[in-house]
Amino acid sequence: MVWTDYLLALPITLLTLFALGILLIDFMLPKEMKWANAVTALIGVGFSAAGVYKIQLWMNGSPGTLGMLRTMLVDHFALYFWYLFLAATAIAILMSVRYLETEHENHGEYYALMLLAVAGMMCMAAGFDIVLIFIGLELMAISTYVLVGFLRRDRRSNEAALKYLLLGAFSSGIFAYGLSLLYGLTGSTNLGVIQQELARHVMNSDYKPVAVVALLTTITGLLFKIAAIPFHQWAPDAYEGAPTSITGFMSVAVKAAGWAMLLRILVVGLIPMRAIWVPLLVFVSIATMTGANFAALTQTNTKRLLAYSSIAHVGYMLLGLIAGTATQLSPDGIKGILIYLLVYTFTNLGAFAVITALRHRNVIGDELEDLNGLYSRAPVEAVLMLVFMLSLAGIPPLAGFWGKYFIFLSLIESGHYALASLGVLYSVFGLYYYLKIANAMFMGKVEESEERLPISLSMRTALAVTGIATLYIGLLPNRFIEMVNWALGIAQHPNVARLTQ
Amino acid sequence: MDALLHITTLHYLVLGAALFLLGVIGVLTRRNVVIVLMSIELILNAVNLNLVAFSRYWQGIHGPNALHGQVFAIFVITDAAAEAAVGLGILIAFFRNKETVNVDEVNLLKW
Amino acid sequence: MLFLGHIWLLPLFPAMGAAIMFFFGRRLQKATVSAVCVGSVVLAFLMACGAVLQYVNWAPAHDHQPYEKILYTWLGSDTGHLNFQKSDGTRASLQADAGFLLDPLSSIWLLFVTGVGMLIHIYSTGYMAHEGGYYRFFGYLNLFMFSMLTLILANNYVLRFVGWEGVGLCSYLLIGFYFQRKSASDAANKAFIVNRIGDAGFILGMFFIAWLCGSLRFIDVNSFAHAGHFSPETLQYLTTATLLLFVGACGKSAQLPLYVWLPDAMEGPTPVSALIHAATMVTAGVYMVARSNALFILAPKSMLVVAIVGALTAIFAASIGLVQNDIKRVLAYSTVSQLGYMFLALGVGAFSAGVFHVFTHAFFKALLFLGAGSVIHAMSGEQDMRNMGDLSEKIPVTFRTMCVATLAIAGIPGFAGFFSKDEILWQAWKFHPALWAIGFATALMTSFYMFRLLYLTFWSPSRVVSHEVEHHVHESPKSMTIPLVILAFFSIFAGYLNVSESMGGAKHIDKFLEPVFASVTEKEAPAGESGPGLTEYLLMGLSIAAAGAGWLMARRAYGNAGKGYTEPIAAAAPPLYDTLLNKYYVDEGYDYIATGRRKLGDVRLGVMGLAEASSWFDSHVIDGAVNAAGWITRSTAAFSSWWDKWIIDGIGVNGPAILARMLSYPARLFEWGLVQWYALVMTAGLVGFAFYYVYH
Amino acid sequence: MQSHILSIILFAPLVGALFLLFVPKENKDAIRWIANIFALAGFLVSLPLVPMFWAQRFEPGFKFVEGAAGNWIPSIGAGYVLGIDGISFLLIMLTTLLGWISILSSWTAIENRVKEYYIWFLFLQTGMLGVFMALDFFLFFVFWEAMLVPMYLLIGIWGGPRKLYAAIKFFLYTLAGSVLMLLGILFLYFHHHSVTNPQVYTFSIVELYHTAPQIYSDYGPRVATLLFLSFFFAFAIKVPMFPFHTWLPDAHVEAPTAGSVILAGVLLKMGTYGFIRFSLPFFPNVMTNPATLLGMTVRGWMIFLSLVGIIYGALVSLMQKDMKKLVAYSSVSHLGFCTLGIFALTPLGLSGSVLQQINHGISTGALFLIVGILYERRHTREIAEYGGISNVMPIYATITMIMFLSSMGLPLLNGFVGEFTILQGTFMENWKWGAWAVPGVVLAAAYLLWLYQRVFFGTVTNPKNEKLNDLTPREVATFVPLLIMAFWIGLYPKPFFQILEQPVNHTIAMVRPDYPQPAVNAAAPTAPLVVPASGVPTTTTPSAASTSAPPKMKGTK
Amino acid sequence: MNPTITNPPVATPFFFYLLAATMVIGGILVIARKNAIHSAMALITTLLAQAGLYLMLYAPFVAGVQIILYAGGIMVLFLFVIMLINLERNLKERQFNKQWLVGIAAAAALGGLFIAVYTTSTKGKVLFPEGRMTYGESQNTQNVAMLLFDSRLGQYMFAFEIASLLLLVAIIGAVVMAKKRI
Repeated sequence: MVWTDYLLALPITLLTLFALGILLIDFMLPKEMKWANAVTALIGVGFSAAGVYKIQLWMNGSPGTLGMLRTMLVDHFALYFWYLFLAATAIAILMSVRYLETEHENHGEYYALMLLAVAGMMCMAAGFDIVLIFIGLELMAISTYVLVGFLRRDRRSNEAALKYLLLGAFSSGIFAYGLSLLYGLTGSTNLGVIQQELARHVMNSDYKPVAVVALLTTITGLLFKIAAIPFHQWAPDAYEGAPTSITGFMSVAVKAAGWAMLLRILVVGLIPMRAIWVPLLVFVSIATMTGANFAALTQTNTKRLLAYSSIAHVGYMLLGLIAGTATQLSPDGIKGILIYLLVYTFTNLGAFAVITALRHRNVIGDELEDLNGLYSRAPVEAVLMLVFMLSLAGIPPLAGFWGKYFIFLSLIESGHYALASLGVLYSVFGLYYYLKIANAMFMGKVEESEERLPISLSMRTALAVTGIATLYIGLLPNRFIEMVNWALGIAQHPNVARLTQ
Repeated sequence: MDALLHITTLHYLVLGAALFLLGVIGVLTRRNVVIVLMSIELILNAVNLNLVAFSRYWQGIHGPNALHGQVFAIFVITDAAAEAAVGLGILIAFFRNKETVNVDEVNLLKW
Repeated sequence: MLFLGHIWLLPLFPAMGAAIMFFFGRRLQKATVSAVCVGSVVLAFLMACGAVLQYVNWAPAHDHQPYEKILYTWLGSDTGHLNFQKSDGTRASLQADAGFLLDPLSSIWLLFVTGVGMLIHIYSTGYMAHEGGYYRFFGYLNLFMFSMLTLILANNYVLRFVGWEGVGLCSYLLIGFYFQRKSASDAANKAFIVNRIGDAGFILGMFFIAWLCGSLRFIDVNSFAHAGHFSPETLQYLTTATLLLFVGACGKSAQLPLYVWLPDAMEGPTPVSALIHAATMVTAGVYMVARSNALFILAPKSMLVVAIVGALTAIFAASIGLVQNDIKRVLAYSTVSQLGYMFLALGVGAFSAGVFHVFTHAFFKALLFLGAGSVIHAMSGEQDMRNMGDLSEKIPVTFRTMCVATLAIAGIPGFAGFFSKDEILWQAWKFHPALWAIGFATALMTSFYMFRLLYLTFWSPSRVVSHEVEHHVHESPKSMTIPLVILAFFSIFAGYLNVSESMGGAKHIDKFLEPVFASVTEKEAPAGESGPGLTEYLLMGLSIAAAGAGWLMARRAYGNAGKGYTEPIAAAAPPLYDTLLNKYYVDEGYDYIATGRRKLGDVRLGVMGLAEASSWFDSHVIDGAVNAAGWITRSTAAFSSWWDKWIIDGIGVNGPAILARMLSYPARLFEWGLVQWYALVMTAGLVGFAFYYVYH
Repeated sequence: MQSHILSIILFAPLVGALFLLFVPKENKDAIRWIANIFALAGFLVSLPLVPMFWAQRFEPGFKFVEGAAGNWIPSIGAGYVLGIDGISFLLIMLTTLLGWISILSSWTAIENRVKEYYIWFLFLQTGMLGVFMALDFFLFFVFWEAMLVPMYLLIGIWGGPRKLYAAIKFFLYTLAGSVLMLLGILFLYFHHHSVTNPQVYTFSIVELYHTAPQIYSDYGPRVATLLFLSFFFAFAIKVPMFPFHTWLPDAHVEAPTAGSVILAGVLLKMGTYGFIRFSLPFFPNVMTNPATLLGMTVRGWMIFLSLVGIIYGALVSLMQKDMKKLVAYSSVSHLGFCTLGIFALTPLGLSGSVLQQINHGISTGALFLIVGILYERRHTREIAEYGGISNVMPIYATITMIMFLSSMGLPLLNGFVGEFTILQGTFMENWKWGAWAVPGVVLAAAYLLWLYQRVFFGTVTNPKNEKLNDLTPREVATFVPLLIMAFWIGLYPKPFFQILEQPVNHTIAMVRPDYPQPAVNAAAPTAPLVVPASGVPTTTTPSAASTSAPPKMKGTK
Repeated sequence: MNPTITNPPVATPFFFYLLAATMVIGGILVIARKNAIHSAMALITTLLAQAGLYLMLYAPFVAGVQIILYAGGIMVLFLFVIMLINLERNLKERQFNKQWLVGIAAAAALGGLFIAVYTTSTKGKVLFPEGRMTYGESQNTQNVAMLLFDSRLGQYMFAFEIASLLLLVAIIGAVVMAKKRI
C-alpha cells in the first residue's frame, strides 16, 4: 500500500463513512426528520463525487493507475462509471424521500445500503482482480437484495427479494465456479495475467475445453447481472416487486455496474476468447431483443413493462460488443455501450421517477391504467414521460437515440448488416409498447378525479434533472460523446471522430 | 488404476463438479427455501474445493507462496456467510407475511 | 390591325362575362345578366368578323401564312433549359405558349361559332327566362364560349387541349344544369368521363407529336410534316400518333365507340344541346383532324380508319334515329350521324368538304335544336313525339323554320345541306364505292327520320295527352323566334358559298382553305381533276332520289298517324325494331362489361368490378398483411405468454409430473412465476451453450 | 456573412409554441389568436425569401447556406447546415402556407385541449421545415424522425374513433422505414470516410454527393442496390408508394382536418423529396443498372410501382364510401404520378413531379378542408349521408367543384400543369410508361365526379342536411390562398419552371451524366419575363437569366 | 517452507475417497432428506469432510475457517431459522417441486459435461497434473496472512476491507429483514 492507494480508495471510503454516519444519525432522528438521512446520503454522494474528481485531477491526463497492488485499475473508464453510479444514486435518492414516507418505511438503513451498494459497484468497475470484482459484486448484490425487500410489509416486495436473492446467489455460485476455473487455468486472479496466460498457453492447448467451461460459467454470471435472455427472468419480478425508486436504481446503476464488470472481464480478461464468446453473444442478443420485445408487448404493469424494455435494451447493447471482427473489438461498439448506459441512466430513471410520483395515498400507481389521463392531472410529468418513452424508443433528437446510433454505427462499420437491420427493426417494434404508455397518458380516458398529482420538491428536482439531461444529451451530445471518448482513451480530432486503438 | 489411485487435482475437480451438480439439483428441485439456500452453500463449497485444489496445483508451479486460491476461498466463505444471513433474513420476512417456506408458493409476481 | 393584333382578347370577352357571373352573378338582375353575357358574345362576334376581315386583307401580302400572336410562355421555363430528348436523340425544350393563331380554317370556325353562339345566347334569354339559376346558366355558356374560342384560336396542341377540356367541362356543367335530376347528373358524368377517355388519347397523341417533332406548335408541326423524308419507323409512330389523336376526336365528336354520351347529353337545356351538342363543341374533333391534316396525310392507315369509323358511325346512328320517339334524341342521333359524314369526308382526304359540312351543319342543326326547343317550350316540356302532332298552325314560325332545316339536312337541292353532303358522297365514291354506298344509305335514312319528325310533330293529328297542355300551346317570344329565322336564312344560303364546279359554283370555301390543306392538294395534284363527269351527276341524282324517297316513305307512314299509330319497322321486323329502339343495347353492354355499373348476375365486371376487387385487395390483402404482421406479433406475444403458461409450466414443469404421477395434479396446472423454473431456464441455457461450444 | 433567413423561418413556429406554453390553458381564445398570429407570422417571414430566391434562381448550388459542416456535433461530423435550392424552396413555401391555413382552419374544429393542439402543430411545422432545409444528413434524419411525434399526437389525441390504431400504425410504419434509412446513412458515412483523403467523417450532403456514387464500383451492384432499398423503404412508405400505402387511409380518416391537410400537403412530400434529394444522386448507377431483380430493373420496379399506384389508388378511390378515405386513396394515385416523374429521370419528369407535389399540396389540402367543413357540420363523412348539398351550400359547392377540377387535372388549373409535364417527361423516356399512366387521369375524373354527384347533386334527401350553413368568411379565407395558387400555377407556371430548372437539370446531370444537358449558351428567353400576379418583384432581366451559368455537373468524378 | 518431493503417503487415496464419499453422500442427503434439520446435519457432515480434504491439500487455515465459520457459524444460523419457521407443515408436504425430473436432468447434463470436459484429454495426458509436493503446514497461515495484510504482497488487502463491508451489509440486511420494527 502506498499513499496513492488511499487516494484511489477515497470515494469508496467516503461512501462507507457516510453510510455508517447515516446508521448512527438515524437513531437520533425523530420520525418527521427522517429526510435528513436523504440529505446526508446526498452529501455523501457529493463528497464521493468530489473524491472522484480529485482522482481525476490527480491523474492529470494519464490513462490510468493500477493501485492496490495491481488489484484495482483506476482509469478513465472506471471514473466514468463512478460518476455514472453517483449520478444515478443521487437521482434515486431524490426520488425516494417522499416515496418512503408514503410507504412508511423511511429508515436510514435504506440510504446506507444504497451507498454501500455504490461502494460495491465502484469495486466492480475499477476492479482488476477477480477477487475484488467478486467481492464488490456481492457487496452490491446483497445490498440490493435487501433494498428490493425493503417494503417488508408488502408481499410483492418480499417475494421479489426472495426470488432475486435465490437466483442471484445461484448465479453468483455459477459465476464463482467459473472464476475458480479461470484461476485454475491461469494461476492468477489478476485480469491482466489471466489475459496473457489465456492468450499464450491456454487457448492452444488441451486446456481449451476447460477454458470454454470457465468462460460459459463466468459469462452466465455476467449475463445474469445485466439480465440478458435466458438469464433474465429475475428482472421482471424483482423490478415489479421492488420499491419503485429501487427499481429505478436497479435498472440503471446496478445494470451499469454489471456492464462495467462485463466489459472489464470480457474485454480485458477474456479477450483471447473473443472468437468463442461473440457467437454466443449473437445468440443471446437476438434472443434478448426478441424475447424481451415480445414479452413487453402485452404487459399491463408499467414497471414490468419497463423491466422488459430494459432487458431489450441489453439486447441492443450486446450488439456493441459483437461489432468488430472475430478477434478485434470495435471501439465504436464499446463507445455505444457507454453512451447507452449514460443516456439510459437519465431516461430510465426519469421514467421510474414519474411512476414513483404516481404513488400516493392508496394508489400504487404501477399499472398502465394508473397512467390514464395523466396529462390532465400532471401535464409536465406526462410530457416528460413522453420524452422519456420516446428517448427509450430511440427517436432523435432525444438522448436515447445516441445509444442506438453508436451501436448501429459500429455494426455497420464492421459489416454486420443483418444484425443491424434486425436491431433497428426491433427498436421500431419497441416503440409500440412505449407508445402504449404515451397513449394511456394522453389519450386514455380521464378518471373522475381531476385533482392534480401531489409532487414533492425532491421529486421535481429529480424529474428536472433527468428531463433536462435527456433533452440536452439529445440535442447537444458532443460534450458527452467526447466524455465517452475520454473514458475509452479514444483520441479526439476536431470535426472528425477518428478512432484510434 | 493408477489414475484412480494417484490423487491429482483432477480428482478434486471431479469431486467439485459432483458437489456442484448436487447443489444445482437442490436449487432446481427442492421446495423448501432453506434447503435451496443450503444447496447454494453446496455450490459455493464446490467452488471452494476447486479453488483450494487449484491453489495446491499452482503452488507446485509458482512456489509455495502462491496461495491465491486459498485466499479466494476465504472470500467465498465470507460471501456465503453474508448471503446465508441475508437470505434467511428475507426468508423470515417472507414467512411472516405468507406463512410458508415453499418456493413454489412464491408466485405472486408472474408473467 | 386593331382586331387582328388583339385577337387574344377574343376569348377573354366571354371569360370576363363568366368571371362576373362567378363573383357577382347571384346579386345581379336577370336583365343585367343577359346584358353582360349576351353583350360579351356579341362583342366577340363583332371582333371575330373584324379579325377575319383584317386577316383576309393581311394574308395575301404574307404568303397566306397563318397569323400568330403569342402572349406569353405558358408551359415551360422559357429559357430553353428544360429539355427532353426527341425520338431522334436531339434535344428539344418544353414550351407551350399562350398563343393564338388565325388562318382560314380557324376563321371559318370562329365565324360560325361566334355567330351561332350569339344567336343561341339571344334565344336562351327567352328560353331560360323562367328557370332558376339564370346567371349560372349564362355564366356556364360564357365559359363555354371562352373555351371554344381558345380551342379554335390556340396556336399549339396544349393550348388547344385547354379549350378541349374546357368545353368538356362546360358541357358537363350544362348537361348537369338541372342537377337535382339524377338522370341529368348521370348524363353529365357520362359525358365528362367518356370525353376524358378521348382526352387520354389526345394527350398521348400530343406526346407522340412532341416526341417526333420536338414542338407542339402547329406551325412547327406542319413544317416538320412538310419536310418529308421519314424513316418507316417514324411513319409508324405517326400512324400511332394520328390514331391516338383520332381517339380524342372520337370522344369529343361522338364517334363509334365513344358516341354514347351524346344522346344522354340531351338532359341539358335545349339551347345547350343546340350550341354545344350540335353546332360547335362536337365539331371540335373534326377541327382537330382538319388542323392536323399534314400529319394525317402522312398516315394513310389512320385516314382509312377515320373514314371507316365515320361511315359506320353515320349509318349506325342514323339507323337508331329511325325509331326514337324523343324529339331531341332523334336530333342527337342525327348529329352523331352527320358527324360521321364529316369524318368520312376527312378520312377520304376531302378535308374542305368535311369543313364545309361542319359549316352548313352548324346552322341547320342548331336550327333544328332550337326549333325543337321551341316546340318543347310550347308543349310545356313535353319531348315525346308520340304525344305531339298538328302543331303547324299553332307555332307557325317554328314550323316554317323547322321545315327549312329539315329540307336542308335531308339534302333537298337548293338548301345548304345538299351541297355539302353531296360533295362528301362524291369524294367518298372517288375513294371507294363501298363508302359511298354507306353514305347513300345513311342519306336515305336521314331523310326518312327527319321527315318522320316533321310529320309526327307538326302535321299528323294531334295526340297531345292533356288538355291543359294543348290549351297552353303558344308561339315562343321574339327573342327565340328571331334567331330561328336568322338560322333558317343561313340554312338555305350557306351552301351557296361552296357550290362545286360541276354545278357551276366557285368553291369559295375550298379556295379560302387552300393554304391550310396545302399538303392535301399537293398530294392530290398528280391525280388530276378530271372535271365534272357523268358519274358525279348520276350520283347526285341518286342522292336527290334518296332524299325524296325518304320523304315519301315518312309521309306514308306518319302522315296520318293518330294515337297509337304503328311504326312501320316495328310492323315489319319487331326484333329489329327492338334492337334499334334500344340503341343496339350498347349502353347496356357498356354498363355490364366496361364500366360495371350493372352487375352481371352476381359478378361485377369492368372498371368498377376492378375497383371493387382492388378495394377488397387493399383492405384484405395489403392492409391484411400489415395487420397480420401486427396480429402475428401480438399473438406471438400471446404465444410467449402461452408458452410460459402451457409449454413451460405445462409440459416442462407439469409434464414430467403428469407422466410420473399420472395426472394427479390437474388442478395445479396453472402455476407460474416460479423461481426454480427461472433457475432451470438458466441452467438449461448454460447446458445448451456448453454442449454447443464443447462439442462444436 | 451568412444569411439567417432560413433559421428564422425554421424556428418561427417553434417560438410560437414556446410562447404558447406560458399562456394559461383556460384562455382558449387567446391561445387561438396567438397561434394564428404565429402561424401567419411563420408564413410572413417566409415571404421575403421569395424575392431573394428569385434573384438567384438560376445560380448553381444551394442558396442561403447557413452553418458549416460538423459544427453541431464535431465528434461525429454532424453539422447544423441549412440551405435550399429550387425544389426545397417551393416545398418550404408550400409548408409555411399550408401550415398557416391549417391552423386557421382549426379555429372551431378543435374544442378541447386547445393549447396542446397548437403547440404540437407549431412544433410539427418546424420539423417539416427542417426536413426540407437540412443540408446535413444527420440533421435531416433528426427532423425527419422528430416530426413524427407531433403528428402522432395530433392523430392520436384529436382524431376520430379509431385514432389509436391509426396513430400507432402511422408512427410504426414510418419509423420502420426510416430506421433502415439510418443504417443506409451510416453506410454512406463510413464509405465517405474510407474513400476520402484525408479520411473524413461527415454527414454533409454536399460532400456525400461526391462519394456515394462510388459505392457502386467499390462494393458492387448488390450492395449498392441494397443500400438504395434501405433508402427506398423510408421514402416509399412516406410517399406512400404502392404497396406501402395502407397507413395513409387510416391516418387520414382518423386525423383531424388540419392534420390531414398537413399530412397530405406536406408530409407525403418528404418522401418524394427524399427520392429527389438522396436516392437519385446517391445511387445513379443503381438507377441505370441494367441488371434485373425479379425480372425488372430497379428503375423498372420503381416505375412499375408508381404506375400500379396510379391506377390502383384511383380504382380503390372509386369504391370508397367515406369521403376522406376517397381523398386519401386519391393521394396514392396522385403521388404515383409524382414518383413516376421522378423515376422517369428526365428534367421534364422531375420538374413536373415537384410541381405536382406542390399542386397536390394545394388541391388535396383543399379537398381535406372541404371534407372537414362538412364533417364539422354533420360529424359524418359517409357519402351516403349527403346529397343535394349544392342546394343549401352554393358557395361551398362552387369552391369544391373548382378544387375537384384542379385535382383531376383540368387545364388552366394547377393539376394539369404538373400532370402534363410528368407525363410528357415520362413519355419521352419510354412511351409505354406514359401510356400506362394516362388511365389514371380518366379514373380521377370518374371518382371525383361521382363523388361530386353523390354529395352535391340531386335534391336534399336527408332532412339533417336541410339546415346546413354555407361557408363563414373565415372558412372562405382558408380557401382563398389555395384558389389563388391553383389558378396561378394553372395560368402562369413559368416562374415555377424557372425556379425548378437549375436543381432539376443538376439532379439529372448527377444521375445520368450522358443525358444531353442544355448548352452553355443556350438561347435567351424569347419573351421578357413577366412579373407574376402575386406581386413578386422581378429582379432578373432576361439578359441576366441568359448569361447565368448553366448547371454544372457535380459529384461525378 | 521448503517443499520436499516425497512419494505420497499410502493413505492418501484412501482418505481422499473416504472423505469424498462422505461429502457426496452428505450432499445427496442434503437435497434428499425431507426434514430440514436432517439436511442441515448432512450439510455439516459434508462441510467437515471438506475441511478434511482441505487439510489434505495443505490448506490448514482454510480448513479451520471452514470448520469454525461454516460448520460452526453459518449452520447454526440455518438451524435457528429452521427452528424458527414452521416445520410440521412442511413434513406433510411434497418435498420436491414439479419440475424435479427436468431439473435433475438439466443439472446432470451440466455436471456430466463438466466432468467429461475435465477427464477427457488427448494423448493420455491428465489435465492439471499434480506436482507431488508437500508443503510445510506451519507456515500456511502466515502465507495466507501475507497475501491479505502484507504491504508488499498483500494484494487482497482492499478486497478484505470490502469483505468487511459485505459482512456489515449482511448484518444490516438481516436486521432490517428479520426485525419486526426498526
